[in-house]
Amino acid sequence: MSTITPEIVAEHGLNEEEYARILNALGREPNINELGIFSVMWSEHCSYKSSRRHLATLPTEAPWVICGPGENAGVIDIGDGQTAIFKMESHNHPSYIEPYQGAATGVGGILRDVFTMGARPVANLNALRFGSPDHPKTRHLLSGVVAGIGGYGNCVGIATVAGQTDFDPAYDGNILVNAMTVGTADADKVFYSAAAGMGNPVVYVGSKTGRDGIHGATMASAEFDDDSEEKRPTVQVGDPFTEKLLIEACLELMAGDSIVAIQDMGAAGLTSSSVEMASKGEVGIELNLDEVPQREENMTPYEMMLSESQERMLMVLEPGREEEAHAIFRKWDLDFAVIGKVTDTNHLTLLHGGEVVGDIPIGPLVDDAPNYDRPHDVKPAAIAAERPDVPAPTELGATLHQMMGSPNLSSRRWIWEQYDHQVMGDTVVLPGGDAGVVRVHGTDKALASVTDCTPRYCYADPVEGGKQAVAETYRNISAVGATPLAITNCLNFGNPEKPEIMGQFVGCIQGMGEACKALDYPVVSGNVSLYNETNGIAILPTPVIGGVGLMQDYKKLVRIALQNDGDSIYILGDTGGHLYQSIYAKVIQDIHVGPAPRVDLAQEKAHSAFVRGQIEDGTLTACHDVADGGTLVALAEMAMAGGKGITLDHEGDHGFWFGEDQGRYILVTSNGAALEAAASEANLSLTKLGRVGGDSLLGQSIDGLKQANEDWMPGYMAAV
Amino acid sequence: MKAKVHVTLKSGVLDPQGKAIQHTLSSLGFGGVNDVRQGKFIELDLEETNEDAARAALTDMCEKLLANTVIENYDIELIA
Amino acid sequence: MKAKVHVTLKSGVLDPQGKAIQHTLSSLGFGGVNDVRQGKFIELDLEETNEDAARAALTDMCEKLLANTVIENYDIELIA
Amino acid sequence: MKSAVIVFPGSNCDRDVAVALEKIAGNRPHMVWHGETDLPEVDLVVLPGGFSFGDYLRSGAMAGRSPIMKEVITRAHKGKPTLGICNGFQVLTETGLLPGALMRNAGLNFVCRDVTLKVEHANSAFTNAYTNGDEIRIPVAHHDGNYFADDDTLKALEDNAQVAFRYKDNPNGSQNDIAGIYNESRSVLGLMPHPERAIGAELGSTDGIKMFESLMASL
Ligand SMILES: Nc1ncnc2c1ncn2[C@@H]1O[C@H](COP(=O)(O)OP(=O)(O)O)[C@@H](O)[C@H]1O
Ligand SMILES: [Mg+2]
Repeated sequence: MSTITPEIVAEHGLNEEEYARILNALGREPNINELGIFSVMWSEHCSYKSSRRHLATLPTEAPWVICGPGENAGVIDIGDGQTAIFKMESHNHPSYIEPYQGAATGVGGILRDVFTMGARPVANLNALRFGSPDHPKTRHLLSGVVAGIGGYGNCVGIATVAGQTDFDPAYDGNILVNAMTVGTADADKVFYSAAAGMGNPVVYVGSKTGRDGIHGATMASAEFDDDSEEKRPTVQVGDPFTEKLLIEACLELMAGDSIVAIQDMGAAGLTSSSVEMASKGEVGIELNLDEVPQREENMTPYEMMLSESQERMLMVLEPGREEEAHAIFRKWDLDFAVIGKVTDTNHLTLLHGGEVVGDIPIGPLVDDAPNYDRPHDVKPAAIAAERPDVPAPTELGATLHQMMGSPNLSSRRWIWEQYDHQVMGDTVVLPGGDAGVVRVHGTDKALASVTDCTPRYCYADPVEGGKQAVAETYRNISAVGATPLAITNCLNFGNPEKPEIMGQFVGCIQGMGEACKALDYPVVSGNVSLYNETNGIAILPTPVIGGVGLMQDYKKLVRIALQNDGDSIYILGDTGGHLYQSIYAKVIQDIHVGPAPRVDLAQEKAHSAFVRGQIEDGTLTACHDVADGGTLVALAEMAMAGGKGITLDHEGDHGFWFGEDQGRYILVTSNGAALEAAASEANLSLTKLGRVGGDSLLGQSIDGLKQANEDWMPGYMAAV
Repeated sequence: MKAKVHVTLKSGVLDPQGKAIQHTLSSLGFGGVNDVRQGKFIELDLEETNEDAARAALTDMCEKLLANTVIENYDIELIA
Repeated sequence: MKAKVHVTLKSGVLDPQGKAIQHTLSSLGFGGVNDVRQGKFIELDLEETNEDAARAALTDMCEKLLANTVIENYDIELIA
Repeated sequence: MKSAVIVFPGSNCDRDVAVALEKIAGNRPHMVWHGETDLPEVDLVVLPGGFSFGDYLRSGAMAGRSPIMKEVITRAHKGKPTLGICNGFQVLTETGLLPGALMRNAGLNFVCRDVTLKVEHANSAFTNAYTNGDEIRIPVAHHDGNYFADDDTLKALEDNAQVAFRYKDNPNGSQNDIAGIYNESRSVLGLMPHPERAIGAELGSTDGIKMFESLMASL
């Protein structure tokens, strides 16, 4: 066996101190397999070494939380013995290298995290960030990512119901592709990953293992595979057909009682899945790598342990149940192999060709993982001492028209029409609304889900931005009439070794935590993606929040589209006219400095309760939260969706119409008196803005606004 | 000048389509098919008559559009 | 025995992919591309070692699965 | 009306159509796995939407060669009503039960949206609750819905009144705006749009209901 040189250690991304810890954990020098395993388990991605202590501050509990962070996905109670299971994950880097496959395998990976817990996936969401539309790579990346998300999700047959897409030059060299899946399972059919039962079989199912995505594989194969052919691509290719079979096969097996534990093979495949199962169960696992189904010849233990081939799962079965399980996987034409067993050694033991090729104590591998308290400097960044006033536009209507056709406010129809958003027949609010809503199959209940984040606020003020991201999902879920229950998240940041970036991270987490706590809206799962930097230029801090809420009766939901001529239009919440960091300031006035709007969490809670109450009572005919672009943009969106005009009878300056003050909703009703009485009883600020009617808004025809709004993206994508 | 371009997956890259074809062939009773790989075959009709110039243009087309060089190889054949 | 199968669209059958490629090539600045047709290229590895038997089996595979003979032609090439 | 829904590996609208059949026609269809060779005695066979075999090679190609298809074809030749929706339509053309082929959408992208269809010929067990010329809203969701047939076939389809539905605003480049066709005897219908997704106002449209009502009344 080769000795481990400092170069090999460095190529595995381990620093000297970390390597010393490995020597200490093992009490000897690792072999290359063991080094590979330590390196992936102690990578930022798997060990959360920069983020762990901060994540630990997030609130994760509520009476309805069945399983918080720590498992493959979070689980919440949705009543009647049913649960919702969800998580979000990043696939940023792979999507930049190969947008189609990167995004596709991102969707595949997050689906597995959800169905590995026993859930049938019922909705996919995503949050995408691209560089400037003018950047030469943006079109190619956007078209590949969207095709990849659709290509995978459509084929597997899970509706993609909501998402978010933004452009900003900060993502020119690091796009973000975050994918979220929501599933449902019966509460007594939730599966966990803790291995148990000495001697129980460890079973591999799904696709065969190839040399996909092995990090540092160049080096390792030079060591072990002299006649290595062409340099191997590290890009994984997704196979959604196999994923669909895997979902059906796993759910069929899960209907019985033969599974002790189950875990998808995600990042660091066989390594992280087996280590996590052993660690959670406080047992050992012995794997005989000769039994691993292999797609290529002469695979080394190193390659097998580190391969990130897709569409694979690892399970521990009850003893003697192998044949029954095998029959199911045979029916679905999937590989099935007993590759090891649970042991009482508390070690991960690897056998290959009759030899022990790795033997690592699980405790140190997991518990001794680095856990850094990186220096951080939390401070609002963009509050310039001297900042200009944000001037008024020359003409309100024309400015609205210009904003509706700008890249970040334009319609995303070009994207979501490439996603099957209706498959499974339960989607009752399609993309384009405030939240995607899918019925809980066969019931009147429905789940509302959404992804949100406003990176420009997070950059200007990490704490407020962190709060805002949580609050915006809370609002979007409330706006359809659902009760927000819990969130998942995907925290995308630059290099945590820089104090200002770490400061953004810590600040955002602080804000998120405050919001989750105040709103009774805990974190049940999530993911962290750091080092999103190219040539020292970091992305904007982008803590994407995925929120999930529940409606008892989907028939009561409201949408954003204006329904009836003559209905009265109100805004709930005060408008202070906060223009700094607004779309108006950025797009129309080219002003990028100034503080982010503040989030009043007590008010968020009160407003949400009020809105949900009014929807429940049937008072509202349409509802929409006020977000990017402010009040006038929200009104235009409602008008376009309903194909109806609005007559405004409220006077306001540009701060009123374009300001991005938080916590506000547009409420539309046929019964203004009832709404006004309810608001005054609840002591909430409600302002009448006008009424539905005609075919224009501020002199702009709704058709014209719609055209500007709909045409930007198809036009952009058609150009070369 | 006519050209034929073959675009194939690099070796080691998973080919879900090939795998599925192989599987269906075997269930149709075609035994003894060890492996199937599916690629693309693109025929182009170019105005260019100079062979070198045509090859250069085609290489450029492959790099820029016809092949995804992260996972695919391409091969250009010219027919006078 | 290895085999290469080309599956191409019959002439007269419209080829949306070929047309799109041609269009994109032209907007990428590749002028003088008169026509583009996209087909499939399938490589098979067979256990069969007899050429005639292999060709017969492949013809059968093409007729039964690899090509849709309503719209596609196929061409079989054997490599010893 | 007794019905069977064929389930291929990768089908994903099998449950959706079963829900629609049960909701409107009143009883639950038999779900028949593609690997079976026997079909139960039923009045209607449905080939559902989805991505059978991942739509690898060609959409519907591998499903068209599944063991169960032999029996489906035999029954269809005997006049047993057979409905193919989306991927099911692709399977029907791959097996030759319907003429032509479904190619990649002209815009190359997958397209999921509500489209307006004109009911062209409503004289079949699938469509007689509609009236010729009706305009209905039904969603499409496909990547390969671009209907192609040679000139003679197209002429025959038109002459024999075999075009069931036409797009008002063609989303995929189909010849003659064809969205759905019958076989000569009108016992087989294939269409790209998804009537099973248009069976409730909450889903955005109720215009698919009449297809299931037609079937229930006729069979
Ligand atoms: N930002 C976060 N907030 C809450 N939980 C998190 C966060 N990041 C990671 N987690 C949790 O840490 C665990 C490990 O995450 P990850 O490695 O992404 O899981 P997996 O390997 O199953 O995809 C999961 O339970 C995940 O929910
Ligand atoms: Mg997981």
